[in-house]
Amino acid sequence: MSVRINISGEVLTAYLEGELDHHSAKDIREQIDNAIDRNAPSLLILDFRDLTFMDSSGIGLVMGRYRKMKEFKGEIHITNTSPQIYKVMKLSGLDRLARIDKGGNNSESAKRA
Amino acid sequence: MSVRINISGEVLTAYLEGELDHHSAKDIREQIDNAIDRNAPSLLILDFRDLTFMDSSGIGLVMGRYRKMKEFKGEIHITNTSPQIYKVMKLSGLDRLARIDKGGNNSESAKRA
Amino acid sequence: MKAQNVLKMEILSRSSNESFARVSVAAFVSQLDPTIEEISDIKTAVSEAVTNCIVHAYKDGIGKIYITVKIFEGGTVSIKIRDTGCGIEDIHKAMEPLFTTAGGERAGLGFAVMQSFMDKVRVTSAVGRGTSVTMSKKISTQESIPASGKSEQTDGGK
Amino acid sequence: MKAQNVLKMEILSRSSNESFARVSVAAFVSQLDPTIEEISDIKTAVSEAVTNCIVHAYKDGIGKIYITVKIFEGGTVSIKIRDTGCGIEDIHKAMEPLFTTAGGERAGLGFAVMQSFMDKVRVTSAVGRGTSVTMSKKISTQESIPASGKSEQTDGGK
Ligand SMILES: Nc1ncnc2c1ncn2[C@@H]1O[C@H](COP(=O)(O)OP(=O)(O)O)[C@@H](O)[C@H]1O
Ligand SMILES: Nc1ncnc2c1ncn2[C@@H]1O[C@H](COP(=O)(O)OP(=O)(O)O)[C@@H](O)[C@H]1O
Repeated sequence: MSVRINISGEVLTAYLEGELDHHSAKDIREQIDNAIDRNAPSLLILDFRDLTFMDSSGIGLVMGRYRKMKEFKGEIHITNTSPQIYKVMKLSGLDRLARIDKGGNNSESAKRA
Repeated sequence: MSVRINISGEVLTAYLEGELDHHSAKDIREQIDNAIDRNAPSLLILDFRDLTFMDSSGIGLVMGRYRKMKEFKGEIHITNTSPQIYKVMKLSGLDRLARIDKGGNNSESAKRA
Repeated sequence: MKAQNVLKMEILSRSSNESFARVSVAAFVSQLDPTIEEISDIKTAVSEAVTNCIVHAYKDGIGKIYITVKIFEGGTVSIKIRDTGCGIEDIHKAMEPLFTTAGGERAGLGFAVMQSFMDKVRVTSAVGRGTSVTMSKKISTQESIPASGKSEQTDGGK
Repeated sequence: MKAQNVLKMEILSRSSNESFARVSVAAFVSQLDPTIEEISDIKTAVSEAVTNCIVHAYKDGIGKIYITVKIFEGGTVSIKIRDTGCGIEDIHKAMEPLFTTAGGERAGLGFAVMQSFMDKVRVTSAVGRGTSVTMSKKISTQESIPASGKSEQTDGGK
């Protein structure tokens, strides 16, 4: 599990890659928070294109970043969620707090059951 | 695990796909033997391009086909073995009974440890 | 009903085993030829239950997690995840969505995910003795396992 | 030496479990960050030992196969595969390359593969009581596992 961070003006994009669970969340959280603290973006985009798995620990991570961005009136978008990840997100009601775009996720073609 | 069989003149080529172990060997063996019985080829080519795993059950399968082809003076070639499969083959001394060509196997690029 | 195939596993409550647990349960269930969606539902539910053992049951140390997977005729999978950790005082409350005793970054949605991704979830627990979560799911398409599972030996001459 | 991480598994001697066994042992060992060659050596050796339980130990029925994987500091993996089947009369002879009691399509190379792909192989057996094969291998590159394995809980506020 890794995260690549891109800053462009007021927009901070975090590209998550791999499997996001309780084990991997801490390190990812710290990297994103460090980047938020240094850059104070007005928009945080979490790009899930290369995220192949997520459980409710991922919801915790998104919620935490949502609260952090709120502190200084920033927004959060989630993009390229796979069907599996979208299903977890829906359950949490996260779709009512943040914009979530489906599609574009690479994980389904990569892994066959 | 599956096998695709191609007949061209006196040459019968069996393309093995998947993981060859004791569990999968029986079905593959029967399919190849049926094709040999129907076509009486003078050369059997076992193409391991899409074989992603093989243990000593695969050696048993190759040995058995070697003996079967010998009965009517046919030959056997093994082609496109991955490093893992070649290692198992070497151990059996099969490289002294049949021509084995390395290279061209797709399995290493597909699976990462 | 007798299970056609059974897997029992025992792992330590290290967070590095979360991924291993869901991958191996999925690998075992894959003999039923499930859809990608069914497999990821199962992986997600297993991940939640195993994480709960690590985060809640054994919050102050390392303990053992026992996983039993059973495959029944007709394609139903039952998965039991058991710990001998702290136990749950009020199971009903624990299973409410958004309820968590851990605070911080836990979403309180573990049980909600298990319930919505599996057909049935049953939880038993005793404070100080541990918790057991049993979940089941019917797999839609199913490649039947031969009753003996070793036909290749009887007629294959091995 | 104390193991840093331990997996215990119990599966039935159905041939459909051969693939599951090697995949899950490989998934567990992958936390050491092995090379592709090391992982396929381990998968092949596990496949041989598990197949032997199915083909030889329980040749007339279905029995249980017990697998224990231990990861030690420094990156050594130990894998024990045990059955309670028919046992081996002469272990020395059984381990000779090309020796097989099964005939047909068995190559008699199972033990030879285990010995050449792993660093050490130890076999103990008692006729009528079962067989135990313990193999170990040192993994070259190794990502160290933190001693507690749950640091994310202590400072992550979960
Ligand atoms: N195996 C367990 N052992 C002890 N307590 C548990 C266990 N599983 C769940 N709980 C309790 O139930 C609560 C709700 O669990 P869950 O819905 O998975 O959410 P979360 O894990 O995010 O807290 C937990 O906060 C914990 O108090
Ligand atoms: N778990 C076991 N239980 C009983 N006998 C065994 C077991 N493993 C191996 N053997 C005996 O040792 C012989 C050699 O085994 P091996 O080298 O793996 O070759 P193969 O499996 O091809 O026969 C077998 O034919 C069998 O007689």
